[in-house]
Amino acid sequence: MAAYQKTATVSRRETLGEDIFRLTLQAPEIARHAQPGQFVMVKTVAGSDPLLRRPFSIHQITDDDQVQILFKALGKGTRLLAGVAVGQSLDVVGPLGRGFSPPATSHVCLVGGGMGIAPLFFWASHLLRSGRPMEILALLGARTREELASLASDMAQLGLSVRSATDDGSLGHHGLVVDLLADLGPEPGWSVYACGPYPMMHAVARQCMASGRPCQVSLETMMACGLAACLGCAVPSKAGAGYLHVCKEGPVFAAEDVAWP
Amino acid sequence: MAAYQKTATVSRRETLGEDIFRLTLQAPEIARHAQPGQFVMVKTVAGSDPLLRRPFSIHQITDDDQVQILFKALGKGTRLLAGVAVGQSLDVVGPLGRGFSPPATSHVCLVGGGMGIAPLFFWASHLLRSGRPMEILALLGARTREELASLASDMAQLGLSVRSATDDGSLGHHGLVVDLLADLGPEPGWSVYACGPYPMMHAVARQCMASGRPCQVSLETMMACGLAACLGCAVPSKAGAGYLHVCKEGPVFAAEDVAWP
Amino acid sequence: MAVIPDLRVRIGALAMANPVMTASGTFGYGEEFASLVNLARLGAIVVKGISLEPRAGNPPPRVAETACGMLNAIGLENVGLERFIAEKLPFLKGIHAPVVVNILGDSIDDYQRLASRLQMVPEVAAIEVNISCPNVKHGGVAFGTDPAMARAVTEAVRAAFDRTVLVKLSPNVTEITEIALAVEAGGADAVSLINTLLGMAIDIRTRRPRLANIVGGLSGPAVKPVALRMVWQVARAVRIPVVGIGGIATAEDAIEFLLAGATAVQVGTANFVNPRATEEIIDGIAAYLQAGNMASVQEIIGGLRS
Amino acid sequence: MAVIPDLRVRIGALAMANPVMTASGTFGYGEEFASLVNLARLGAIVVKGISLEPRAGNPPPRVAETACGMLNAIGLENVGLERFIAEKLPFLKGIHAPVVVNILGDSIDDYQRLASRLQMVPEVAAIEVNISCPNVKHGGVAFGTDPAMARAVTEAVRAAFDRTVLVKLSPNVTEITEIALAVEAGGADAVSLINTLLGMAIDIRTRRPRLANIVGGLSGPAVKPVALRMVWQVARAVRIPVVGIGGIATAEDAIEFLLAGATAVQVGTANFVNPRATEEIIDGIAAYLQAGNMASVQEIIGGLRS
Ligand SMILES: Cc1cc2nc3c(=O)[nH]c(=O)nc-3n(C[C@H](O)[C@H](O)[C@H](O)COP(=O)(O)OP(=O)(O)OC[C@H]3O[C@@H](n4cnc5c(N)ncnc54)[C@H](O)[C@@H]3O)c2cc1C
Ligand SMILES: Cc1cc2nc3c(=O)[nH]c(=O)nc-3n(C[C@H](O)[C@H](O)[C@H](O)COP(=O)(O)OP(=O)(O)OC[C@H]3O[C@@H](n4cnc5c(N)ncnc54)[C@H](O)[C@@H]3O)c2cc1C
Ligand SMILES: Cc1cc2nc3c(=O)[nH]c(=O)nc-3n(C[C@H](O)[C@H](O)[C@H](O)COP(=O)(O)O)c2cc1C
Ligand SMILES: Cc1cc2nc3c(=O)[nH]c(=O)nc-3n(C[C@H](O)[C@H](O)[C@H](O)COP(=O)(O)O)c2cc1C
Ligand code: FES
Ligand code: FES
Repeated sequence: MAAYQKTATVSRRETLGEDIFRLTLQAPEIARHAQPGQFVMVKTVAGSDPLLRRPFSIHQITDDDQVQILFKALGKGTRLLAGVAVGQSLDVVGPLGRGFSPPATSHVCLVGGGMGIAPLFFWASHLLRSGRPMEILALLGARTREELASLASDMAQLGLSVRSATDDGSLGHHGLVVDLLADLGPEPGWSVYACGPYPMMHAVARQCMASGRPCQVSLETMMACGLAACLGCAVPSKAGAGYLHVCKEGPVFAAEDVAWP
Repeated sequence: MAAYQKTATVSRRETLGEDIFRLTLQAPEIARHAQPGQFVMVKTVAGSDPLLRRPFSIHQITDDDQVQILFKALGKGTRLLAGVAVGQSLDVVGPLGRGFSPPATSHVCLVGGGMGIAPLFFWASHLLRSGRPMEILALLGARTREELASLASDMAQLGLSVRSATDDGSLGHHGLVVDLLADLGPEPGWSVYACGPYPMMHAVARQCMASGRPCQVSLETMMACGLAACLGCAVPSKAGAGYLHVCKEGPVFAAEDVAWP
Repeated sequence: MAVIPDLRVRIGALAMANPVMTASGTFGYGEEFASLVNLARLGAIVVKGISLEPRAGNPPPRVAETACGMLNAIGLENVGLERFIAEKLPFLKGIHAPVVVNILGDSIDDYQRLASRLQMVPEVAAIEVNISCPNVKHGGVAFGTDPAMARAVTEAVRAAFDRTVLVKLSPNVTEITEIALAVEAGGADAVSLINTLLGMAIDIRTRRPRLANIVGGLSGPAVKPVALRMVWQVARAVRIPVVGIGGIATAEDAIEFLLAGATAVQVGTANFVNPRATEEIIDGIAAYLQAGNMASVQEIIGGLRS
Repeated sequence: MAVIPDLRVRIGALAMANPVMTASGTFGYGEEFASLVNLARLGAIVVKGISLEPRAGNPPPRVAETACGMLNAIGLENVGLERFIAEKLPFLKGIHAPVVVNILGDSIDDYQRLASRLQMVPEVAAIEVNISCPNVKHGGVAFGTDPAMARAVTEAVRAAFDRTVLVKLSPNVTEITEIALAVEAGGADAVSLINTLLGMAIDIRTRRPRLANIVGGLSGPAVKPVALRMVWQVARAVRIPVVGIGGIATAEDAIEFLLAGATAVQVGTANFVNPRATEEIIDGIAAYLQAGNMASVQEIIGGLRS
């Protein structure tokens, strides 16, 4: 899998809610080789503080081969990124990692929590374009309507059925997005793709494994390189005493390959 | 001498030549306490790379109590400063150090080389406003017309006689600004104030000391604090084996107090 | 939540209103920061290292910037003991924060004489013995890297000074706990660490070292991980209090050191970058305790979970 | 000015096209960077440390960011010697840059067995003996901090391997020159330094160490001043070549190490931050030599003026 290191001009900057930003980057080589579920490593500042690149899922590839990332300004690096203006450029490495594998069933359920929603856009578009007849349902969760509203409506615009859940009940179900999985009913023919906070993915994985539904999860860890070189991104593997590497065998894993606590 | 640490909004940003910038900062407490020849310490970035503040002479205090600095984008810190936009703010500490002492004579000659011209504006304005009858001549040097032209015309606008020298002869005398000192003639009643590259100040100091003219120089060194705390800014003192501290006893010194090589 | 947390800590007989001190050589003699910091709020002020006789220090350049850090080779420039007492102490008396005098010498006798004289100056709340500065060619370096010598210096100061004695350790050693234990055995009330790491920088344009002294001491955020590791190691090895130093610039940094086992912290290079750092750190520790519903800073000292 | 400077250097029998190598553990087994770097241009590739048996490494979190640096406690995860030879070496054979294998063991016997086996693999141009990694509880730590043990490991590898042997030193010692001299006496063709500084970081929200292993190795720009100082000290003390490592991210950084006396340099953490770093450094050294009208990199090695 070829990766590219590119100086990408920011062609668009959107604010999608408090502290939530979408940047569109001109990096055609990365765009053309990207697979849904892969990520990019972005340098957030010219100097060495913060030192390391930050990983972001590829949120979407636009029709004109631009790369989008969606993120929340949380800490040092993401706050710096949030301050980048249109016309400035960022050093980006990608596409990296292994993305989503195609569903074995005709019913697909995407479960996204918080910024975990980011890669589901690229994946949903890809599935829709594949031309295979299938039903796609997106279950999206966040803390508040503020955080979720514009993402949920963008997702609906792609042509998916969307159900929302918020912690404060301000949009959709008042509670966890995992609760919405119950709506799938007893039908086993769903392939589930989950991306979000660890406890959410754990809950989704547990339910799917219990009900025999194939489930893929996109994991996050601390990463120094994203290039399979530092071996920093280890997560315990189900098989034996070893580890999986999020940037190399992941970030997308089959739920049953991961050693859940 | 009271110093202030202030978050100063940049109210104006001017480009005065290739890589030469003038920033106007809203820091009224610093402005009101500033003396000509003093400096400020500016943090050029929010993070720790580069770590230390950068010293800049107070270039001018505007009529509405704003502080101006004039600088050349040379290295990391000054390049970052050059990129600061109007409306952004900078953390500034000042005013610091000891500035120029009043002339004992009625003829005043200001000698500035490169960015050493910066503090001479504030000093010239101050002298002109003092109401004392005196003749002020400014000898200004730089590498090229590009670097010097707008500074020289701004200085002339203050109402001073200005003579220029450039290394490439593109403006005024083709050669060193020190050569222009010869124009002062044998008249001993000149007080000389010099600020610029070390070799220039050394030459001016030597000539003045030889001809018995009082001369003050504004020295630069590496500085960590600007607050007389780190003792990093030492320059050899004429008296004994000790050192002078640029941020405390200086940056302006009587030429005869400094141990020239 | 409305309760104001108790920030008080003790180091030997030295009672401090909060655990935030200034680090020697980075805060002058206090006066330099009087217009920028409310000095009365400081846990303690540690002044620039004092020797028996005045020292002129090293030729310039004395400082250089490095990635997230700085190098210094000041060469222990100071006004000497008697001028310190006559000229600098009167100001410090008035500020209502305890004064800690950092001392340095070339021999055990030097240290003992410094301590004896300071014993006679009641305004001095504590002595911090600098056995670690990498800038002096004799004495300093060896004392800080040899357990027996470190202990001997400590004993000499202990014998001459009956208030709090802190001994400040050099990080340029294989086993920091060995030195800390020696100093504890020598009667120190506390250890403070770290002093600077020995480093170097070169100007490739001139091909010369950036410091006239060639090598100098590295400080600032760059050294924090090393300092924190040593503080954690030492706090587990000794029974006396540990004062954490090295790259502390924010309340978060200070809290890391307290969790690792430090009873107090010193703020050094950060004073240059943000003169208000000490006050911001005091406020930040209080806010952290309040947010966690903790009544006292004692609840976090050594509170690392693992 | 039009002359292309000669960048070639030698380390023992190892001839390199230029002095820029990759540092062990930061460049995988080469393949990981194949699409980002022209591997054929590298002076040499040093691969991730290899042990006799595969190792799973430490539990996560294994890395943490610090000011201008990072901490790692990977725990020497590696595929083991035989899988390295079978699975990783074939790719490396094809790239036309010399391959240096970094080895680590728990006993002198381990090191000797690694060296004996690699002696039979002609594609291995050199061995770099890691006696310094701070992440293993046994062997590693002690070898790197004790001159006699460091020498013994060197002798064992030297006896088993007749091509170039580099020994990689730990910076966590009081006197780095003492270890370097011991290793030289043991028959090393060169010393490489520094490995990581032992450090720590704490998450004040969870009150836990940021690394599962609690402590880890500090690398990146933050450590450069310490590394440069040690390289300068060692280059003056030994007669064998020195390979400089620690925080090198730009050609300017590399040139500082060469001026300080390093014959070659290794680029580590910078590969994570800027995968193109090694190539940019090679180009930058050439440009510096050209700008100074120098025909060969030899003109700057050890060229510090003072
Ligand atoms: C494969 C992958 C894909 C990701 N995709 C997205 C995305 O599409 N949108 C999004 O908003 N976020 C995404 N993240 C998380 C994102 O990388 C972190 O939020 C970001 O690195 C935080 O950087 P910071 O400097 O703002 O935070 P810091 O100030 O460094 O830390 C703030 C918090 O973020 C955590 N964090 C820091 N660095 C990382 C890291 N490298 N990986 C994971 N967590 C980290 C810290 O533990 C801390 O809790 C992804 C992470 C991974 C591993
Ligand atoms: C009292 C004083 C007043 C000054 N006034 C002005 C002014 O009005 N306008 C102006 O353009 N410059 C002024 N300078 C110089 C200015 O501080 C430096 O150009 C600036 O710090 C360089 O920062 P940098 O990060 O861009 O350069 P760096 O990348 O750090 O280094 C570039 C070059 O600048 C030199 N330098 C770096 N830091 C300092 C420092 N703290 N002091 C002196 N030299 C340094 C370095 O040795 C190097 O040669 C003044 C310096 C002093 C001490
Ligand atoms: C400019 C400077 C001067 C210093 N002088 C002394 C000194 O006189 N005595 C001493 O014990 N430590 C001295 N130190 C070391 C500091 O007190 C402190 O231990 C070290 O800088 C690490 O802390 P920091 O990273 O917060 O600066 C000095 C440090 C600096 C930067
Ligand atoms: C993630 C990581 C893994 C490392 N693994 C090894 C190793 O296996 N063997 C070794 O000798 N050094 C190892 N090192 C140390 C580096 O080779 C190098 O000596 C050190 O990081 C300092 O250089 P730098 O600042 O350029 O990274 C590792 C460093 C890092 C950051
Ligand atoms: S992040 Fe470095 S190996 Fe995965
Ligand atoms: S710059 Fe710190 S004392 Fe002058």
